[in-house]
Amino acid sequence: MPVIQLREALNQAMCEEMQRDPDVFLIGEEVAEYDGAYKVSQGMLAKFGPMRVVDAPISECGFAGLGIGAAMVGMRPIVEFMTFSFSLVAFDQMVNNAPKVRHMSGGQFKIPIVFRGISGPGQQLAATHSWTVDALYTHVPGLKVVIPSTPYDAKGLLKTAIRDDDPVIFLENEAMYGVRGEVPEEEYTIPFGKADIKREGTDCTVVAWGHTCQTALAAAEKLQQEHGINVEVLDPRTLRPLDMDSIIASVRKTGYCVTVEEGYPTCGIGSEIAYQLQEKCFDDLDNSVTRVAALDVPMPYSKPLLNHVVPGVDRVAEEIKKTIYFQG
Amino acid sequence: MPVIQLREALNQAMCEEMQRDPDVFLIGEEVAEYDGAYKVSQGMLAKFGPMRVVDAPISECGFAGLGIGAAMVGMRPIVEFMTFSFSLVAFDQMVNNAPKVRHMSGGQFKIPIVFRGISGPGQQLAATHSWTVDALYTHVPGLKVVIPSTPYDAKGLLKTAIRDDDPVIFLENEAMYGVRGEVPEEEYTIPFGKADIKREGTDCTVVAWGHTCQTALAAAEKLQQEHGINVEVLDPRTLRPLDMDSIIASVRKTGYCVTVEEGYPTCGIGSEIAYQLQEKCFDDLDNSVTRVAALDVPMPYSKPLLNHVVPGVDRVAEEIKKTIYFQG
Amino acid sequence: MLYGCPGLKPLYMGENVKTLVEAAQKIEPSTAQMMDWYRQMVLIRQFELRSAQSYQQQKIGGFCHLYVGQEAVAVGSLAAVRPSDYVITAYRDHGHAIARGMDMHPLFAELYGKKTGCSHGKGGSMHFFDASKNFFGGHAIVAAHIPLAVGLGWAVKYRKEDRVVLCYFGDGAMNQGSFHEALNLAGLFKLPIIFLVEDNGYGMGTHVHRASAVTDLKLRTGDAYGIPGKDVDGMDCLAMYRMTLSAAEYCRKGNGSIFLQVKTYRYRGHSMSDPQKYRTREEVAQFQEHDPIGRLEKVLRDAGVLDDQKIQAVNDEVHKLVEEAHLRADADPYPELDDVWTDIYSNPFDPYKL
Amino acid sequence: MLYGCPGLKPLYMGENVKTLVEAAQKIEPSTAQMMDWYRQMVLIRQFELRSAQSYQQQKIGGFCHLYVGQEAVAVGSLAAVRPSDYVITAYRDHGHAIARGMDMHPLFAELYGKKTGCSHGKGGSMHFFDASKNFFGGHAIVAAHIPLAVGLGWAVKYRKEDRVVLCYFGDGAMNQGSFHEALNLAGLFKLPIIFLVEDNGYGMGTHVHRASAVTDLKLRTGDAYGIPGKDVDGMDCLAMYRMTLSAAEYCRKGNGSIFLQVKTYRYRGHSMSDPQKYRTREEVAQFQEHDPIGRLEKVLRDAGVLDDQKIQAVNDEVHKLVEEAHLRADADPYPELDDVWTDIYSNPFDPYKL
Ligand SMILES: Cc1ncc(C[n+]2csc(CCOP(=O)(O)OP(=O)(O)O)c2C)c(N)n1
Ligand SMILES: Cc1ncc(C[n+]2csc(CCOP(=O)(O)OP(=O)(O)O)c2C)c(N)n1
Ligand SMILES: [Mg+2]
Ligand SMILES: [Mg+2]
Repeated sequence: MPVIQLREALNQAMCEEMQRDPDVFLIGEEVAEYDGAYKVSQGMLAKFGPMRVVDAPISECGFAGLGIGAAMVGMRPIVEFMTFSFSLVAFDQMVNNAPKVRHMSGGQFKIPIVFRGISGPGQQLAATHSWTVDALYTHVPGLKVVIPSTPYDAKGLLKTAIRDDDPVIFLENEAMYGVRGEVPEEEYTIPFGKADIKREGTDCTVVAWGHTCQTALAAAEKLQQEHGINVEVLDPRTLRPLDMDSIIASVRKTGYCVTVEEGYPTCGIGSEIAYQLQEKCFDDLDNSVTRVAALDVPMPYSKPLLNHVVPGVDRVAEEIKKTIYFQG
Repeated sequence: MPVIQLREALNQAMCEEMQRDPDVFLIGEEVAEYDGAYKVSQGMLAKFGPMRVVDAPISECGFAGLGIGAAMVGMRPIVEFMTFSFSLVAFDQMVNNAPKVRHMSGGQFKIPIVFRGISGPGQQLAATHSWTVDALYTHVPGLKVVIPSTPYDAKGLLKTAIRDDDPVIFLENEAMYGVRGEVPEEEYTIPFGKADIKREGTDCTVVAWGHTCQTALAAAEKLQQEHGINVEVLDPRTLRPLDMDSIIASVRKTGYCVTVEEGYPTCGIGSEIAYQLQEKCFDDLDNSVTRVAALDVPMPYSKPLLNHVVPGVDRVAEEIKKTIYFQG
Repeated sequence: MLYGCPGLKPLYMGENVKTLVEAAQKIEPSTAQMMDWYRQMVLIRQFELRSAQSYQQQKIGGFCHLYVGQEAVAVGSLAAVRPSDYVITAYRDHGHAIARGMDMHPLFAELYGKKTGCSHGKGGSMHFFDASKNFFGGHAIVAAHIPLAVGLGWAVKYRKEDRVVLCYFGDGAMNQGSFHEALNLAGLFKLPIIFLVEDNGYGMGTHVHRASAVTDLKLRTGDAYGIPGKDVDGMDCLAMYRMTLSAAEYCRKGNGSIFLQVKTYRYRGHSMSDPQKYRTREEVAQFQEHDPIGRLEKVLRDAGVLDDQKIQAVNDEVHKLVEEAHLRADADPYPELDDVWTDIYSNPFDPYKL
Repeated sequence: MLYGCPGLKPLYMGENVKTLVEAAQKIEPSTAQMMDWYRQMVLIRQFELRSAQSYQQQKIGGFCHLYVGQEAVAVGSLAAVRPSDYVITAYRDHGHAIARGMDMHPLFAELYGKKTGCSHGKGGSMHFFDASKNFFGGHAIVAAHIPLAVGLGWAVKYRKEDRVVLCYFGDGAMNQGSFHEALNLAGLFKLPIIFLVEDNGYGMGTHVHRASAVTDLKLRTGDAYGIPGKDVDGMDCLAMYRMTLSAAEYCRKGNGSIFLQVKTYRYRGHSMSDPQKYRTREEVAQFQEHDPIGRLEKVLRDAGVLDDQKIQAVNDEVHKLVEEAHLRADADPYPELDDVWTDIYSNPFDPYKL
């Protein structure tokens, strides 16, 4: 099977879907002539021309709304945000128009649109540019939230997102665009709401998605080698819908759960998973659920501070040990 | 002690602080000549003139930013949103500039600003106009989030908010403006981060704030009368900071906890409280924490549907009974 | 081509607009057409008066923004576009929905929150929609629908279709950032959109001159976005028809977007709960002298096709229809409680699967 | 009065602006002043070249937007305002910070994420601030600082102070909604603000003509907001000084806001990580022929106050200062890890209380 970068997997997904369906187009800042700020849309302008790969002015509210309006008449826009930090200037379009026009019209209009781009702390971009928007958008009924952690998942999930008839928030991560992995040549898609066990284990369930999935896997390896602790890493892959059945099944097996995210902890995804676990399998938990998240502060620029705020391998490993009462 | 409407309590707080401090001013849509869309600023234009009670165009992003900029040079703006649903078009100003300018400048600038207005389902305003923004803003470090449930609290908390040197999100509720209560004539303020037990009880802790505090109290009365169940209703009064110590103390006493909110459940305030409870007093809980919230859907217009989505007295009472394993 | 050309003499300074206006004057609708407009305006007004009653009777919840006084704007402009064209507006949408040809029953049913409502009772007064009529709502967040209009225009250009988009909004909406971003995109991509501001003088209780740095709104889009602005008397149904028809021509010819400043006036409060302290009875009375229905009535009388008797007949017929629609809607059932889970996702998952 | 007057002939069509421009031509700075500008521009350029090196050496993280080529804009305009005036800009802020008089050491320290940085290492390149110099940053979300400038202007008017606000932003920023809302508020409330667009032709890789429906940006604020627009050659420090000085006069006199379209050019990429495929070497070379430093150099040579030797001396002196500041900053300590909890709340609560 060919091994490609996650960036290329996304590019393939968009190109294949655009070839398949003339209603699909890509719009965003620098996606066309610049080939994408992070080169995800490399070569697409040449392939599809300026009506289907469209450079937009710095008007997130305008072009997000443009996408939603076009979706109302059956087009299938892919709207790229250079980062989802910039989706906050278009927030009303994201949380009111995209997820609610269908509802307010009594189901007369579907909104088949994908908003995609980077989410996460990134490389020392300071407080306003470092948003992890997982919780902000997962909070909102009417949206679907997708976040891949491998090139294989990235391609399969993005194709599903483009074909889905509902608004999808598709979260990528700068640090992962270069990650390589096997991606089959033949066509495939990945359904929403199906978690994937990225590492089998028996001692503790770690729920992690997107970039933190890598952190969790590294922590699992470390614990395996250093202490023979056998961690299960579960990647929900979509946060709305969220595959609680799989999470619960895993926790029933291990008795422990740690969640890992890079966003603010308060009212985060970890809080939600913890709530549902204590509600649905209170008696299967041998300890409380541990939420590992960014420290509850704006993201600082200075590198040592940033690395202290964002959960790393060591912190995750420590929290797992504490959670399973590991002595040593 | 004089008995006044919550609306008047807010008006008194603003007027007293504006008399005390010439740097305080009020800006928002229809706050001046119209006397406020909900008459909270009634008479203030006449008292303070058009430079201190300012009608703004329909430019939430613009006048929210105006407030933040003015705060950077020591003014103390009160920015009224007709409803916080409209703060979403100014979201970037709310979650990036207001809470982060201080941080990104290394503490050189304080942002003493109050954003206030209605939050909550309201009266059949449909999906975009019915936002409960508690969780959206509590999620963000750098902000403080305040939500009164009585005229007494409203005045004391708003005065504290206006004097506070940090950005404060002050959440009001349309259905509560007319609520009457005792408010002393003499000056007083209420500190942030101190919960208030609105009803003493032994059988179950119900955490509720703002409008749902009334719902919870009504449910408590109902359960007392119908079944002799003795519910404790705890009002945190501020969601950031959140007085977990008081919540934990109450839960240690009752062994059970139910949270009540009108916002979307996913990644809501209830999830957060549940997370912290199971983390900090796992062994004191005789059952899992129950989160009562709006159903996870956009707010419908039709009255019977709306009443089904928003948690009412009966639903809260039922959930309390289930939580404490009440048979009968 | 996709982008506006730098260096080129901006389009809005060219000939197109002059010819546009001249063309407008020449358009002569038949008296039959005008009779139809007259009836539509009467129908809208009676619909609104019935709505006002129903609101007082608490059959209607939430905000209810009446269109009384502005009828000529929706009727005249919508008479000038085709069923295949796209129409979108804000929350003051009763008149547009009716002029676009929606039946009154599903509208009343929507106001009453009934399952038979045009939006299944999910949207209410501010959210009338009808996909079959290319009527895209009904939007309650001020100006947030203007970027959607740009998306509709984009789809038309993308698919090389012969359609125009007619986008209505109020004078107050022009101070929202989304208005700016939308018009720049429309000007940049040369999209076939008629941006029509219903300048009724007030955004809620705030007069234009207290909200907008420039009060002659037609000036605001030319130099800023390369979108020519023209003004129209919104109390004159014929003028509305003429200008909109030639504006639509202008757009269909591929000239890009155009902006119409329509001077109009609302007789009622901003919404049903508006004490209206911000204006005098005299001011309202002044505008009522130019009542759009009265004006068209005169034209038709002069043309000899309308007299007291006919007027009475039209009013009686319309009144009957309004009452029937209202009574039917009033008797209709509310949605089932389980309906709260529907109309949210097209590809639903639990708990949205019923 | 608070609001712009309806009916009145809009201010921006009146005399003020003509006299403004005439006045501008008459202003004659001393050669001493100009020598100081020259030195400042050299200093900014060397600061940026050193920053570029440090970025390659990975002493600097995140985005780093260099000001090389645009020096005359910050230096000329900031020379024309007073220390008591308020200054705010976007993320390409190194030049403004230096021209505003900030020392280089805390700037390098900020770039290197050190505790001694002007923002304690919390902000980085895009977030230079100095309250003591009335320098309000340094803002990274495009156009989001423009409403803040309106707030500064509001405070000045509210307190009846003799200050003006100087607000910089890029050509790309003018397509954001916040620009529109801010300028309407400034025009409506007549606030003393100079809105200065540094039109360097590109927003990242997108040329103005592919982003803005109207490319002659000075036209975009007159009819739309009643804020007169003038253009200035941003490669000419003297022209920048003259126009800004008279613009400030205009604002101080209570005329409201003014808009300056400053034509300039950035020699380097948008940020350090920009392949610059969107423009040719030739294009860059063309603009470099009008290099702002070279141009002022010529003026000063002709005035007989500058020669090869003096130029060398200035460069040597500046180079020494830059190296010293860089070395000191490089040697400075990083913040302690506990500092992540500070600078967030003025009245902190746990866990922000240390
Ligand atoms: C973003 C936003 N801010 C405020 C409101 C509240 N609001 C509803 S209508 C209205 C006035 C709009 O005036 P205008 O655009 O002139 O339309 P009109 O009501 O006159 O038809 C306001 C302030 C809103 N719905 N959305
Ligand atoms: C709201 C928002 N959208 C996108 C970006 C990413 N971005 C940073 S700078 C920039 C280009 C800005 O161009 P311009 O305003 O002309 O300023 P210049 O860089 O030329 O000085 C973009 C798109 C951002 N920071 N904020
Ligand atoms: Mg209006
Ligand atoms: Mg630029």
